[in-house]
Amino acid sequence: MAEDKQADKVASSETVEKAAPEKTAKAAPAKAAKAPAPPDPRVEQAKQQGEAIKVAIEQKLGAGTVEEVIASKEVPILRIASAKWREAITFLRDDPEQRFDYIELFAGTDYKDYIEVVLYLHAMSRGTYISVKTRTPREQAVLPSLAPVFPGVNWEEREVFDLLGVTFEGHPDLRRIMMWDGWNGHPLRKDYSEFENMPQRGGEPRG
Amino acid sequence: MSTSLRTEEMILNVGPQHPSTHGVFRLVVTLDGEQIIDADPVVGYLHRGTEKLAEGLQYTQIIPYTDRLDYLAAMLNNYALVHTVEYALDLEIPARAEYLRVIVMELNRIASHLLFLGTYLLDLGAMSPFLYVFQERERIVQLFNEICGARLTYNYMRVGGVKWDAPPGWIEKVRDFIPFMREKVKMYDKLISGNEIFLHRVRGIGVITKEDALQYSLSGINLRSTGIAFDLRKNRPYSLYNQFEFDVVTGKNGDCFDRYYLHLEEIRQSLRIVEQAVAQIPEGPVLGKVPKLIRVPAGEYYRSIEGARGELGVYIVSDGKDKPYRLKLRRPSFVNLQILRKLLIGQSMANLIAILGAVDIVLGEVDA
Amino acid sequence: MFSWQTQPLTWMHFLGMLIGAVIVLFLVLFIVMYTIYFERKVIGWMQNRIGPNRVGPFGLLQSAADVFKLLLKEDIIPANADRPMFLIAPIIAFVPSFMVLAVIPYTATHIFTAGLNVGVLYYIALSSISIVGIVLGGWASNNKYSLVGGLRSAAQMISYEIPLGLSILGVIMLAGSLNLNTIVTHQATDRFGWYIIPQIIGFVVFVIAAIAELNRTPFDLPEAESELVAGYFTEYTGFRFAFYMLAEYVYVFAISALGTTLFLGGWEGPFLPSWLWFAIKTSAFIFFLFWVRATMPRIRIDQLMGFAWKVLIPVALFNILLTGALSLIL
Amino acid sequence: MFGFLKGLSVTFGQLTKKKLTLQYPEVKPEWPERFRGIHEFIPELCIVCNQCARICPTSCISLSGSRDENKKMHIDTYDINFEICILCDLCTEVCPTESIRMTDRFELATYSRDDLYKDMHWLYENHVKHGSYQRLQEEKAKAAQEAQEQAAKEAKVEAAAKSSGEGGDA
Repeated sequence: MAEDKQADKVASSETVEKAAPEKTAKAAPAKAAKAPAPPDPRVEQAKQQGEAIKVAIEQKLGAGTVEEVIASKEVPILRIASAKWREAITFLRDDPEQRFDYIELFAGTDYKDYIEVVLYLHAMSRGTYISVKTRTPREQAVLPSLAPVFPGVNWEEREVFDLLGVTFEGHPDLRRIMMWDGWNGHPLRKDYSEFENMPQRGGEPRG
Repeated sequence: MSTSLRTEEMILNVGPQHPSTHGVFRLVVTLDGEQIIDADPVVGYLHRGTEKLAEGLQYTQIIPYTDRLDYLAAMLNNYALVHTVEYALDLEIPARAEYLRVIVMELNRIASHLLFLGTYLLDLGAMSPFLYVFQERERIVQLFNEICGARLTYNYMRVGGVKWDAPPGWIEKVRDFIPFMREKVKMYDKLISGNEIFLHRVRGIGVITKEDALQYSLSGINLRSTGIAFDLRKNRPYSLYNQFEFDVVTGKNGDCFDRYYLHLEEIRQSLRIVEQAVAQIPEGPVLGKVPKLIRVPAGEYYRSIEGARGELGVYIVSDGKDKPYRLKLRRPSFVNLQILRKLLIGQSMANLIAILGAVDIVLGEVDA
Repeated sequence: MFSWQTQPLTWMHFLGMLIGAVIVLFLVLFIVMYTIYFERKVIGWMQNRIGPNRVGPFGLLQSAADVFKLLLKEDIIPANADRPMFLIAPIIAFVPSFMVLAVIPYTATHIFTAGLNVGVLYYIALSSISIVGIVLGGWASNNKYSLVGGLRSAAQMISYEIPLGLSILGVIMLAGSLNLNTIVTHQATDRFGWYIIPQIIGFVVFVIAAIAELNRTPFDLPEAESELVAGYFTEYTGFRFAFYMLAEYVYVFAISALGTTLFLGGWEGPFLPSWLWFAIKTSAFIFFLFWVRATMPRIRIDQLMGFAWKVLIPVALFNILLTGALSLIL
Repeated sequence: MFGFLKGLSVTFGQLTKKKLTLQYPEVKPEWPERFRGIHEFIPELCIVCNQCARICPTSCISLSGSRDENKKMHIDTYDINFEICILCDLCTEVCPTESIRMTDRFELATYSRDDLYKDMHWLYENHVKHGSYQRLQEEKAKAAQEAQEQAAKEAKVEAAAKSSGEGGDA
């Protein structure tokens, strides 16, 4: 029975893998189109807010910096080109209009086609918060590090590096943080299999 | 012949098995005499891959796993998860359930802060407070045991409400607990806050500036000790917190003493909230109308609550299935611990434990 | 008053002395056993626990069981330790703790007491030898925590010897003698009563310095378990560990006995037999040590050193001046 | 200046307070009704719906059942692996017939890991020694009912005997 369940689980996770890319890939842009159908005032308002920030960013950093503006409930979500990632975050922190000076969340997600890094920024003085994200291809996942701007993302970036395999350029100390150095693969990637990536036993070599 | 004395840096491994690291935490300290010139925190010894596990579990099944993150404040973890799911589903929660949630969450916050007091004083060498705090904590834990059948891993909240209604007489017991706890807080003030040795060890030690606190994304007491009044219960009210009267207490100097004292103060504030909640709690159902299989609509959701150690957030990416596509936990201990290196460098070895203890980490949460 | 010193040394007398020494040894072991029991009970009660109660009635045999356990345990010597030093260090720490007991006047009849004319000096001189044992143990263990603990204890104990000695000077000035027996008899006839009254400053300094000498909370830095795991005896096991423990508790008794003798009138007191008075006063002193331990957090090493040199020594010196001035005037 | 004296007074005040130690192995703690201890399993009630095994977050329950001649499902094996069970209570929550319940037994220490693999019989016996609240309640009610029936039966027999005696007389 236990084996059945195990098999069941593996199967279901495979279906997730198969189903997810189309769905999520669709979901993200589709949401913008879908949302107005029952016009959710929160989403609309958030999007307006997001557009305003987009204008501000692009004024400073040039058109194309913000690739997409969507919203989840009342939170505006801005997708920023990975090349301008650090500049955009620095701008959002330092601009007197924005002053998003506090990082609430730093998360990475593997979407099969690309890896997305999400930030929730909070403006202490105003009490508003937005979400910014950026994408990087799965093979050769590289992003500019935010650690020089926000030292507090140091470990978060290490965690994303460890579990999702995104290399952060300019990070002062990019090492695995949860897994030990001899670990193979990146466990939070959707195609990670604990059977193929049997880890090296024992962790650090003893002196 | 050289006349200068050859000196050598000493590398000291504090942990992973050390009495004061509160679990399996390792700190590689490089010492020049008594001075710390580098400190490298090594975490991950308790990593259980909760986020990975959650991708294969239904939302209800994840709740017991959240119990095991910050095991001193499991009610708050429970709530963080179910709150995010409820937020994603736009669920209405029955009033009684919300009140029960607030009561257990604040009680849990008190229990967690009490344990901080005890362990912090134990780190500093006083052992009696450690045993005293367990007496009050025991009463809270017994209350939890009566309401949900467990003392530590509660698994009490459900999407849409709570699992059990309060047993008969439980609310009265909570009411009786409040004056008892107030007396005890006074006792701690008397026992600890005035002690000269204690003051000398924590005043002006491990000072965090406002700028650092923001840059390092500190939250909870670590942030408030610097004077920034940021408490999600006030700033972004969730649950019923906008209905209760309480203060966001802040520190002045951002030192270890402020952090210690804020714990005491927050116990007082939590008691105020519990008092109001107990007085107002209505009758009614404790579980709203929830589909049998909870499917979160596709999209991404992030909600955070004021955990016992700071901003406790849950980020869910859903593809519309009954299991999260990705679940990220914003663990306050993990984020707060990063500043440790900055606080330690330049300090003397003797301050190490005082600083580490005041950051107030739980390794279950750091490593997830 | 019978005294061994006034008798010629014959074989019979030597035998008597030997038997006396063995009796004192066992007596002290007994006292130490129950000091530990007393400590665990007192601290337990202060923490709303009941303390040891499993072995024997009321747990009275708990310490005996602990000692047996330690004696039966494997004696582990770390591979990288300095073997001969590691082996000898506990003994160096332990032996002086017993030797200092020779000068303590327990009763009105000094049957077990050497009426040494430099009794106070002898006590202070011998008790500092224990430091060597502690430093050696910390060094020889080849463990960083042990080393830090051992060096801390060296710094601490040497620093606190000075205020300890200075605080006693006041008593010596009043009594006019270094002989502990004489000091006790002087207190009985002194117009101020026990020396705790005219020497209250000296007494406070003595208590603080004594706690520091004993490495007990709040001055237990050499073995600060939350920082240094166990300090200088981190690597010790079995009966070598027991030696350190024993030395520590013998010193608890010895310093309490010294404090009683110097400031609380020793065995002196009405109605009750003298040994009982001595026991009561010493127990009160010991109780105070345990009480402090149950309450205080640990002081920091640099503050500890600063406290000795910047506060205690000046205060003790001032006390000497004051004593001198007062004895001139009054 | 003398804050530590206040502290000393606090600790001294505790000396005479009531001591709180629970003499654990001799005195067992009393658990509330909802306490989540080791399960008991009542095979008669089980309908092999598999819900407990499905909801279990750690997959520690394995069970199998078969249909009898009346097409009713019967449980054949039911095992819980207490090495990985986290006593989260989700299995009892979903069980439609309450055939799996939680007792107030909490001691699980064994000398071997194999001993933590508990089968149906062990789980069924679990209540007998350690008393699941509901189970005991049921048994009590059952015993009371039986006693009542017994008494009723005896009364009947007596009455019958009486009447037969009377009949005999007549």
